[in-house]
Amino acid sequence: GDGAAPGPVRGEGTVVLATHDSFAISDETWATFTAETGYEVEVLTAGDAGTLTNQAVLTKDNPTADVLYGIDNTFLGRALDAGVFIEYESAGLDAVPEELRAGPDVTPIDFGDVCLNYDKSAVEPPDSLDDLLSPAYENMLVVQNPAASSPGLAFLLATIATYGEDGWQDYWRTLIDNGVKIAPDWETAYFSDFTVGGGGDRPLVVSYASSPPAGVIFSEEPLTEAPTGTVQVGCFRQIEYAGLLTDSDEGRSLIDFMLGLTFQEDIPLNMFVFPANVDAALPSEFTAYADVPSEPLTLDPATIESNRDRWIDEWTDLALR
Amino acid sequence: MLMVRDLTVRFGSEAAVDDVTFDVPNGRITAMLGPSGSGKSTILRFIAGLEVAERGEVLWDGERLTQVPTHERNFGLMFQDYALFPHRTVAGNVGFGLRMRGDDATSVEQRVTEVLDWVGLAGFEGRAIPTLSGGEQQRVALARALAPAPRLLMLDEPVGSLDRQLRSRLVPELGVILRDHEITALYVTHDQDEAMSLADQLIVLRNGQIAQKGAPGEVWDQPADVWTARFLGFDNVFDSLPGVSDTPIIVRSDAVSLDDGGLPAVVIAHRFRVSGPEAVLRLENADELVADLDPAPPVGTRLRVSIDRAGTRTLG
Amino acid sequence: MLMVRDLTVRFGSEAAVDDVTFDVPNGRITAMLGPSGSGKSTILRFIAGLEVAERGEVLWDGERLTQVPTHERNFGLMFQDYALFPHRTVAGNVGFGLRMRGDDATSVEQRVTEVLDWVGLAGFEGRAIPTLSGGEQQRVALARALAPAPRLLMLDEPVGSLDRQLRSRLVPELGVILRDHEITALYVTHDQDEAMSLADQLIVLRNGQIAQKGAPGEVWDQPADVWTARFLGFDNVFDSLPGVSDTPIIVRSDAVSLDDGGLPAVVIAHRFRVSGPEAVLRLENADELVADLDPAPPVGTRLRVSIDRAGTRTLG
Amino acid sequence: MNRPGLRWLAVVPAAFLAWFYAYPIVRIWWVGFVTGDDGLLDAIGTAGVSDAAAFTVAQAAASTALTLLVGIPIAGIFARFEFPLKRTIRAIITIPFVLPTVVVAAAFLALLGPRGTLGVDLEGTVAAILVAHVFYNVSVVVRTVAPLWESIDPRLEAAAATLGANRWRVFREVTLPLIQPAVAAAAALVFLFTFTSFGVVLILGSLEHATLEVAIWRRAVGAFDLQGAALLSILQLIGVATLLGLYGRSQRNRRVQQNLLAARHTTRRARSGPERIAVTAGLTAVVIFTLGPLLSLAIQSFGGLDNPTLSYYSTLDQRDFAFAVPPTEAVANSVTFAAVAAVIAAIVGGIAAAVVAYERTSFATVFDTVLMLPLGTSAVTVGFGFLVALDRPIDLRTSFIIVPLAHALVAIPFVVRTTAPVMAAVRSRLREAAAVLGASPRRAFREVDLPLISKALGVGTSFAFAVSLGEFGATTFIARPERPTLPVAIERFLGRPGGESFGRAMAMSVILMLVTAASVALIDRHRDGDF
Ligand SMILES: Nc1ncnc2c1ncn2[C@@H]1O[C@H](COP(=O)(O)OP(=O)(O)OP(=O)(O)O)[C@@H](O)[C@H]1O
Ligand SMILES: Nc1ncnc2c1ncn2[C@@H]1O[C@H](COP(=O)(O)OP(=O)(O)OP(=O)(O)O)[C@@H](O)[C@H]1O
Ligand SMILES: [Mg+2]
Ligand SMILES: [Mg+2]
Repeated sequence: GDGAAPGPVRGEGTVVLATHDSFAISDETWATFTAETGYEVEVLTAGDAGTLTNQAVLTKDNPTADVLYGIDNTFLGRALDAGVFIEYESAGLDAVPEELRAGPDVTPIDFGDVCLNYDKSAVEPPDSLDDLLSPAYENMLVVQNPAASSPGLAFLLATIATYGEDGWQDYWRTLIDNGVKIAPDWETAYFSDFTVGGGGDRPLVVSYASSPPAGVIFSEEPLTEAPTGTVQVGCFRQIEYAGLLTDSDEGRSLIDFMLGLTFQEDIPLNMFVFPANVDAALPSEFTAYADVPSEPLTLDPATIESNRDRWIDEWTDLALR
Repeated sequence: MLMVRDLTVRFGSEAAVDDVTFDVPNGRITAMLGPSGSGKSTILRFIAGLEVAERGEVLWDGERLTQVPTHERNFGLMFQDYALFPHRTVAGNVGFGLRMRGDDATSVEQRVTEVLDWVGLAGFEGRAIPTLSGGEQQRVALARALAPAPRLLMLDEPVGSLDRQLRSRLVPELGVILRDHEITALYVTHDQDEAMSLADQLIVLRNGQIAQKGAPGEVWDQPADVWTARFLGFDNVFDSLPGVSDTPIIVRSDAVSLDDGGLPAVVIAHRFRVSGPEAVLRLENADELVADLDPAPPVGTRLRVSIDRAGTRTLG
Repeated sequence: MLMVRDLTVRFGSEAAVDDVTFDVPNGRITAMLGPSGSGKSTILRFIAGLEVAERGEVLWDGERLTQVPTHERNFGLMFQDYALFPHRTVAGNVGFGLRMRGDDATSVEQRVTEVLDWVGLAGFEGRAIPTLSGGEQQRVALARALAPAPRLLMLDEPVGSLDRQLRSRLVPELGVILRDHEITALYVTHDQDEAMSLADQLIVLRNGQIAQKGAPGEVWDQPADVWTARFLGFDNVFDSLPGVSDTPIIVRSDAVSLDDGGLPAVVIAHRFRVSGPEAVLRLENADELVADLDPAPPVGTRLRVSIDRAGTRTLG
Repeated sequence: MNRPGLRWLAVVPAAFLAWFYAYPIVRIWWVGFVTGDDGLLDAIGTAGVSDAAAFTVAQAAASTALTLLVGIPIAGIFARFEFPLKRTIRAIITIPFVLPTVVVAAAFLALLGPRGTLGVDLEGTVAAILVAHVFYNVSVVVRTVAPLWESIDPRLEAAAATLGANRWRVFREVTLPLIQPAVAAAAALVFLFTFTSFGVVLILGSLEHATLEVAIWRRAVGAFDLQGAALLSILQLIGVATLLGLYGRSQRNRRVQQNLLAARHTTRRARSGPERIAVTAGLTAVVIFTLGPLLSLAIQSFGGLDNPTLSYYSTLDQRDFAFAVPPTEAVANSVTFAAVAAVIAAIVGGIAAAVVAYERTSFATVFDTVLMLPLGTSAVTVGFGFLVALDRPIDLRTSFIIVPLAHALVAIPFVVRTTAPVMAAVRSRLREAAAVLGASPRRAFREVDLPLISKALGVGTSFAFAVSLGEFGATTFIARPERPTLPVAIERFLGRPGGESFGRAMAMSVILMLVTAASVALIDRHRDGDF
């Protein structure tokens, strides 16, 4: 919009950040930002990561925000193709591991691993995705529909990364024969079907590596040990990026700030993902109950972008029809 | 026989119907007269089972109907405001009761034509209710109530907005129809002549109570009291008439004649009636006396009149 | 002066009003009579601006009103079916016109009480319309139409469902009120006596056309034709009467007397009237003759009657 | 009598729809076709589409039929009888309407899931979809039909009874024809609502069942195949328009003017034994059906029956984590949005209804159809349409008003459908009476029509309010200033593992229920005051 527009007035010390619904950061952090840069922040929330990406593409010619944050590697390719971002290399990138980066357009801010969670009291964790096919794990796993759920998609990608573009279909067929349950979304899977979350009957669920600590923090009675554990294999890494939508200083300074320690260290307990900045200190719950998988799986954003729909369609055909 | 016993209907505090008891013998026609608001419609609605009474009950041939729902009583009711079905044609309205009874289409159609014909609405079958004139609507309502020939037919001012000519044809014919089909009838009207010519029994209501009850002839020969007499339309009703009677008395207007030895009076007005002009006289005691004087003397004329006892009736 | 010129209103093919022209002089009362469906209400609705005519126009003091919207005509109309506002109290209905006129609350209230009082509904201000009896509703409608004292007041059977007693008080008083306020009035009624006693002018409608027009007295003295005479309620109307007249003639029932040299006739029925019993005779030519014979001879009696010329009127 | 000079009023709703509906969706279609590659073939090629279309229509029709079946008797009870707690019950049955699908899903699974308390497992069956749809929409039928029904002169039914019609016949022959416009209106609303049903189908429905809505969402969001999405949403719109066209035709010349009475003259306490039984049974049934799932939520919000706790409520507003929206803030946001949306919908919808009801022209019929379309258009289409269309002349995309606007778009059809039938039933004779008493047409409308329709208008408005509370429509697809509403707050809690998050989400849901019931009851109370 132009100066006359109601809502966010651009420039004049306000920087607009577009992000997804589950974005959250504490007020203190923003206060710091304003104190440091003099800019006020206005946050626009816009559905899930997919919706967010599409919005960025749709409003490319007349962006609604200065900075976009929350787009992950499963959708990044789309935004890059559309060229919605203005190149920006933040100084803070030095503190970010190489494997998180994805070119000059975007700045990695955080990452989270979609891993199998298991009920410590009910099962031994599998050592590989293959184990899940064994009778020992019959009717034990619940996953989400990749068409409707981001962790669901991540798990599908994990299987593809593991068994290759031609191998994953057979894996899934066997998995289904072994009684995997498919839930429409994470909430249903975790709160209705998972034995720990909601008294369901499935001790294995696709969730996040950060779920165990979260489970401890938000458990009804104080816990000294997490009731759930993370299976270290078959984890798919989701990396969330920030990108510059308008060629503006306030935008740049916001991205810089997001890589800074104040912001980075505020991330885990608000969004339950890990900071991209290696210097950022983790909260005790994370160090205690979350173990970051050593070699998480990933796929190249471009590959994901060009195949995602076909994969999902194929999956739907073999899983649901 | 229809019996209404100790009927009392209250709306809020005041009683619309107050301890009313009467019978309607089978196949007979009872006319109900009464001022506006005296409880006529309420009584009909109660008999139909549409009104809950505070006290009292209605019986048919000795059977208590309190628990019998309206649609099983086989009592017809023509509503004062017609209550025609706005979404149905004239035929749809008139044939309704027959269809409910389960008659087959053709016989319904036949009967509808027949009844409409009778009320002078031949060819109106297809007309929509809102396009009818007031009197036409009233006739459709009458036809609708009559068509199924219920065992009891209650008519709430069935011909009130029809012209006299049509009325003077319909009313006697209605009487014949009712008697032919042995339909017991309860007939609310404001037209004394109608009541007289049609009814076997007359009920006069006053403030929800029965003021008088009896055969039309009796009632007119012997109105119970001054109020009833006046209500029945008698012009010259006096609590007493000096030199003639000191009990309540009615004087027929044609019983008054000029007589130099009679009561002094002055002509204060003329009244035009179809039957001819009438002179309104004021007597010395300020009572007004209507007299058939033809030609009527000009207003203001002082004169003396005497009253032919044959033309008087004492009350009470 | 209200002028209606060449009015023709058609619904579909048939004309409800067919080339009607008449005037209502200022401050005068015109009564409109006519069979059900003869076009009375339609004419009123047209004058009020609620009906579009195929032809014809209405003028007030020479001014064409065709383009004047209803609410600016200051014509009052009491609808035959009352059209009371169901969601307003009695007072809300009666005071409506006054409020539209912009009267202040207190004067509205005052006027409402006054008018309600007059129609005998004192204390009904707060009552809800659906709780009123038929006649009460009619009186509210009358009060509502009268309250703002419009320059032209059109009343469509204003007292049709009121008892005779109340009517005989209201109608004359209404006349006085109208004249006092110099309200021009158009009054539809089915009651000849009402028309006679109230109106300065009489219009008789037949199938949407004017059958006769004139002062009440004239009209009753000289009905235009047999139909009109019969419609006006004359009992003995004959196209000709052997030995008495071979042109259309009316015979008053009290002009008939027993006379051995008279016309042979047989008593076929009795009719009870408030004024006393009447005998219905059949003459040799099968015409029926109603006669005031007191006491009435039993049905079946063969007798001879003569007719007093003084009691007859020839038509046309 | 045709009310003159109303047609021009149509410009208000027409302009509104043109700006906030027609223009956006046309823009997004346009974008779709210019950017699209092989979307055309994809969209049509996918075998799923025809199935989806078929399933969409089938489940919508079935849901509508069921909802009417349940709703009409209840509407009758509300329309004809007085009973204790009337307003409360009326408010209660409106609650489901606003609940987020995830929450309802959780509730249903708790009752009808694999380990459901009722012992039947409907998870993933079409039955689950239908039951949920009835659960959501029964109040639509009740609240749309009751206002007209309770205005019908009972003497007509009495007349039928005196002519020998038993209760059923009276209903069939007299009542139903007279309330038919309202019933049809309710049917249309429920149909459109279920036709574009998204969450219910996605979460409760077996996953292989996809409605067009889901297909469009997958194309637009998942695959970002705007061309395919555009094609599907055009397909969807054609379907909706056709059905609405038929609806419009069926309604022509079906209007009957009648003597509308105030509820207090038509409703009474149940008298005979059968009546009492029927009323009690009906109300109990609907209350149980509604409250059952709601209660299971409430119970969970207290940490279950074994060891109930208030902790979820007490901890709701401690802002220990940034994502946790304090209830006060969420309630404030929700109510503000809802109020604005309701006002917009009431004004625009009210005017639209007047045009539809009084203009007996074919123009009105078409206009009527168009008014309903937003309810039958996929939310994602409208949402993305907003993004590409509403940046000039003034940039509304990120302004506060965008949210209530999006809600109003969905709410307007409710206002129109609840109000127009009653408006059309007002006897023109009354307007004539007002006119001869000196009331100008505008004044006559205010003095005669308005009081008679205000109740229906109120119902429409409270629907608009509810629609907004429930965050229906395009809002999830547009970027919005961070003003988290109750549903958003609930979703945020649900997005976190741990029993406490779930408990808090349930607690937040209970708050949403209370807010809904309270506001609906409030608007009703205000309306019950009328005549
Ligand atoms: N909208 C309409 N469509 C068709 N015919 C109509 C319509 N309105 C009135 N008519 C017919 O026009 C004729 C005159 O109607 P109107 O109401 O003027 O009669 P009326 O003289 O008032 O009769 P009544 O004394 O019964 O009220 C009637 O035959 C009626 O059927
Ligand atoms: N629902 C009601 N609430 C309060 N009063 C009522 C109700 N219904 C009728 N009344 C009153 O009861 C009395 C009797 O009413 P009813 O209709 O029986 O009179 P009616 O004899 O039929 O009069 P009319 O000849 O005018 O029709 C009237 O005074 C009326 O105001
Ligand atoms: Mg009555
Ligand atoms: Mg008329």
